[in-house]
Amino acid sequence: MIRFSNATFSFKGSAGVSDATFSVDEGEFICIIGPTGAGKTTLLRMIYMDAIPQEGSVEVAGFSSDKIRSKQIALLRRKVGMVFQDFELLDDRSVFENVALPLHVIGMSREDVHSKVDGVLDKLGLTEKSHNLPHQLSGGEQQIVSLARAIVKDPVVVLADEPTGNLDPAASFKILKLLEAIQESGTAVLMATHNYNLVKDRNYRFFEIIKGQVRASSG
Amino acid sequence: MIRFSNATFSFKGSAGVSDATFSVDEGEFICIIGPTGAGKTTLLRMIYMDAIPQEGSVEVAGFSSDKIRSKQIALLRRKVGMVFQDFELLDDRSVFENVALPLHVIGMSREDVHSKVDGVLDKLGLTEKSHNLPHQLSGGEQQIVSLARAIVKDPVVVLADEPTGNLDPAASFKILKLLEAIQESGTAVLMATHNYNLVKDRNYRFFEIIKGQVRASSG
Amino acid sequence: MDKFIYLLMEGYRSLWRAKLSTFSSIATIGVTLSFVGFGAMATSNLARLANESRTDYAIEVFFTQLTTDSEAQEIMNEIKSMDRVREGVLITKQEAAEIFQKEFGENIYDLLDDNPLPTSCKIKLEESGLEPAEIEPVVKAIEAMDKVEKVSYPAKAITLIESYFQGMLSVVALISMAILMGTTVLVSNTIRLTIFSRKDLIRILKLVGATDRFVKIPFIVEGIIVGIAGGVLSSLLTYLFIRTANSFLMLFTPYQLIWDWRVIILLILVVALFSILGSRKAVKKLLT
Amino acid sequence: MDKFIYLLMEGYRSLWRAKLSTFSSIATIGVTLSFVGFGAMATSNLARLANESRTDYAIEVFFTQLTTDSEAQEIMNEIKSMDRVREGVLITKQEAAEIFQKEFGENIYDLLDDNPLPTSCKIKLEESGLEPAEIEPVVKAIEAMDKVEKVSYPAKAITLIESYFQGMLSVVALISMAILMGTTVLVSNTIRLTIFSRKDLIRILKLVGATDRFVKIPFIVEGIIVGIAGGVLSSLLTYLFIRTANSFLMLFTPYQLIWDWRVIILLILVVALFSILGSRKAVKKLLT
Ligand SMILES: Nc1ncnc2c1ncn2[C@@H]1O[C@H](COP(=O)(O)OP(=O)(O)OP(=O)(O)O)[C@@H](O)[C@H]1O
Ligand SMILES: Nc1ncnc2c1ncn2[C@@H]1O[C@H](COP(=O)(O)OP(=O)(O)OP(=O)(O)O)[C@@H](O)[C@H]1O
Ligand SMILES: [Mg+2]
Ligand SMILES: [Mg+2]
Repeated sequence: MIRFSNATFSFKGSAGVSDATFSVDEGEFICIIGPTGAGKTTLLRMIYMDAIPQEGSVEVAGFSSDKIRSKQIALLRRKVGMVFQDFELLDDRSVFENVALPLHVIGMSREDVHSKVDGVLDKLGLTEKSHNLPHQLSGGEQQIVSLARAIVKDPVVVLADEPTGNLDPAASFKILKLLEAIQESGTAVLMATHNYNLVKDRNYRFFEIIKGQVRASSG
Repeated sequence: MIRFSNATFSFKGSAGVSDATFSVDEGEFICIIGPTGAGKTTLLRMIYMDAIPQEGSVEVAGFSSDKIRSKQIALLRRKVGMVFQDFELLDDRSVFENVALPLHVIGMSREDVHSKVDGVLDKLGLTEKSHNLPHQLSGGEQQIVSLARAIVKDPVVVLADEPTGNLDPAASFKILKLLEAIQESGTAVLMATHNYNLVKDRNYRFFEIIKGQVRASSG
Repeated sequence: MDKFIYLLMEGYRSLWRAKLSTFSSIATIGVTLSFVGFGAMATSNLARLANESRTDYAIEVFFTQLTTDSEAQEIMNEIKSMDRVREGVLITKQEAAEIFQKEFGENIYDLLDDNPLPTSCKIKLEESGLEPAEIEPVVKAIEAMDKVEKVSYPAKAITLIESYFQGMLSVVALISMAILMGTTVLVSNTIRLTIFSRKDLIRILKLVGATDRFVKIPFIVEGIIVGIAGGVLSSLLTYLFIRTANSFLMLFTPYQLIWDWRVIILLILVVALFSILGSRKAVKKLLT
Repeated sequence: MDKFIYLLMEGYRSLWRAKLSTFSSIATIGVTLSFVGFGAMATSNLARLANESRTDYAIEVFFTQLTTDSEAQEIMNEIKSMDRVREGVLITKQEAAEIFQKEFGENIYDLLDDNPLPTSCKIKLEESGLEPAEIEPVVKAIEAMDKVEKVSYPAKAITLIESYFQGMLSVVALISMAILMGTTVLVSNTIRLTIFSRKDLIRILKLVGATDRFVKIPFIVEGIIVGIAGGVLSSLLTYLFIRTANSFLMLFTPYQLIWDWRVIILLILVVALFSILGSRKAVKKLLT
């Protein structure tokens, strides 16, 4: 599903991710932990090919970073659901329209979009807010919208960057269970988090990343 | 310092904050906890007069929400340091310039701005990143920049909305100690957080807010 | 199909969302291009006018003193039947006397018993305008005729008008090009600005897996809508200009600017082209 | 003081940051206002031309047959010394014969032994232009003189030109107003667009305690810079227009458009005013 082979992506003078080698199978749940600025977000960006490695290569769902073209990056991203650390919601569109965006992109019919989006919003408890604009939501609610947009298209991989940073413990746990349910249906989940307490007792595969160095961890 | 008298701010159809009455003295450390969408951010917005209560009143540093005018809101905000949940950094300005903004607003001289900003960036370990633009920082680093901007002007009140949401436990604890040091110098600190584990053992005054209802809590 | 409708809707909605910017674009395009439109109209009219004046000079034929008006009429008819001759007007001795009166304030019969002024006629050559070299043989043929005393025609003036017209054409072309170039920069910048203000949308669309084409189409739809609206506006303004110019000209000359649909169609096509090119260029720049 | 420098710098830097938008604003203002500038120049020139043509008609004085050229000269000098008379040109019998030759293609001495054409002179009235009613007494006075046979002047034409000129003025005023109004909308929209693209900056400045004035000043500085640059650009373009128009006019008439500094200064002032007003209005709207 995902294979990093000596992949390095570094910023001028900064760490990024260096020489990462690992692979992730269908239906695995990976938890990426590490201090601030360690490279967690960069690692996830490499998976959705927003950061093409300067050395080594990354292979995701059959696409290899070595020879991927602009058009194929779009196709890859349709299979990958992403929860961004800063949400990346469109300020001038309602919750419904934000969540519907990935479905319009793949050309789904109006009625299907409606039923799909309504279903996800319902599952995440956002139905009441579906006509709100992002700035009319609390921080935590925005984060859940970002998650809704990631999972609405039934992706084969979910990348969740700090998906519980703005959530209270109960809500965080609910999200965790949701991600686990998605995983059980065969989707790989990669979650970057600082909330070590939340995940430490769970049966995940842990990666620890420190100053760009990725290594497996017992948690 | 801060006094809420039956203050209510509600959104059309949504909760917000209702009928809050409490007061905060100089040098107090208040921790506001509560689930997502409870009204924590709204409460803080009422303190910096971004949300003027529809009923009741809020008094901060001698300014009362009843009769405050546009010009005075600016003066009030110069005394209040705010860490925003979504950071509110200027995308097209470096870390240094973002942190310097409140000092330029009060008309501080160039040299003073430099020494002040350099001092704060140093204390928060951001010196190396001072020329980066916000999108060239990790999520946690952006959050620390937002904090730096809040404290650079030596405010009389610091309002910190989820200041550790993007930080790992060690960094979070460091920030907590920093806020405590600020508090000890006589500044009131109000912090909204979900990270109950981080704060539960500390000697703060706790407010719990649920569906807009604020009440004191033992923590 | 759903996708196509969605994209059309997106283009339309994004226009509506950015009302201010849209209005500004349309106004800018409309106003600047109405100048181009008016310029083009004026040029096409001017060219027509110049062409008319090129063929508007007269060849004057003076007859001998003893030629009667009816003889002169006969000779003129002969001349009129010649190749390349368009029309002829006879000026009888009596008419010449009237011209004299107008010019010198005196009745010639008050001064003299007899009218010494010769009969003459004015000849005009064919509509399309002739090169000076083509006029010579006509003049020679008339001079060779019986009872014709003298033929005068503005040989030098014709050559001058020829060269003036060439100069005029190149000046007009230069001005038009300058305005068009200025307009191009303006239009493409305006559209770039519009797109620039939505770089968030572009980034997020790409993050959720939109192809470049999907991102582009709404902007191109938008460009077309803005372009057509701008084109229509500039046509309206051009029409107003022409009407104003005409009521202005009316004060001085019977000559009126003629509305030319081809110019308007060309104008709208040019605007649409620029708008589409501007959108494409701007999107391309922001997509990488 | 530090604050003031900071605000100036801010205005300048924000211009530089938004190069595209700045360039677009300046270009828009420059281009559209250069049309206004050219229009204003043309109008001021046209007004001058119209005024000249108002006073350019000649009063023709024909002398009796027996008046010699020198006598005529004397009488003309007398006329020239009259009130309201600007200049006079004598047309001797000999010159009249040349005009005859040009008009009729015949030498009058070939036809007759003696030249029957009278001596005449052309009189022009004072520069500023006279009402038809003011001309009558002058004509009456000349007619009353010795050796003057006849005075002719285009009374009807003068009345016509008067009314034409009034009509022309109101048409020109109308066009200018229309262009200026269009420009105002355009300029203020362009600046609003620029400001609109920085609403993040405004929000954050207000959050960290900036007063309205602090937020406004950089935009106003920016408005002034854009305005002055736009004004200078439009002046340059107007200059180019005038040069082109002159080299164009040269082909047809000796008349040339004259560069008028007052128009340019007015232009720049108008642009600056609109820019500042536009900025203020836009900031006001976004500050609440
Ligand atoms: N565009 C960029 N240009 C330069 N440096 C960058 C850029 N983006 C990130 N960095 C740097 O790379 C390092 C890794 O960043 P990354 O965002 O991957 O960290 P992270 O593990 O996600 O941190 P956090 O937990 O705070 O989100 C950081 O030091 C950051 O400053
Ligand atoms: N501008 C707005 N218009 C309408 N409703 C709003 C607006 N802003 C906030 N709300 C609603 O008010 C409630 C309180 O929001 P607030 O941001 O205060 O919550 P919070 O306690 O900060 O939550 P979080 O922990 O998720 O940040 C939420 O239900 C939110 O949806
Ligand atoms: Mg990160
Ligand atoms: Mg909040």
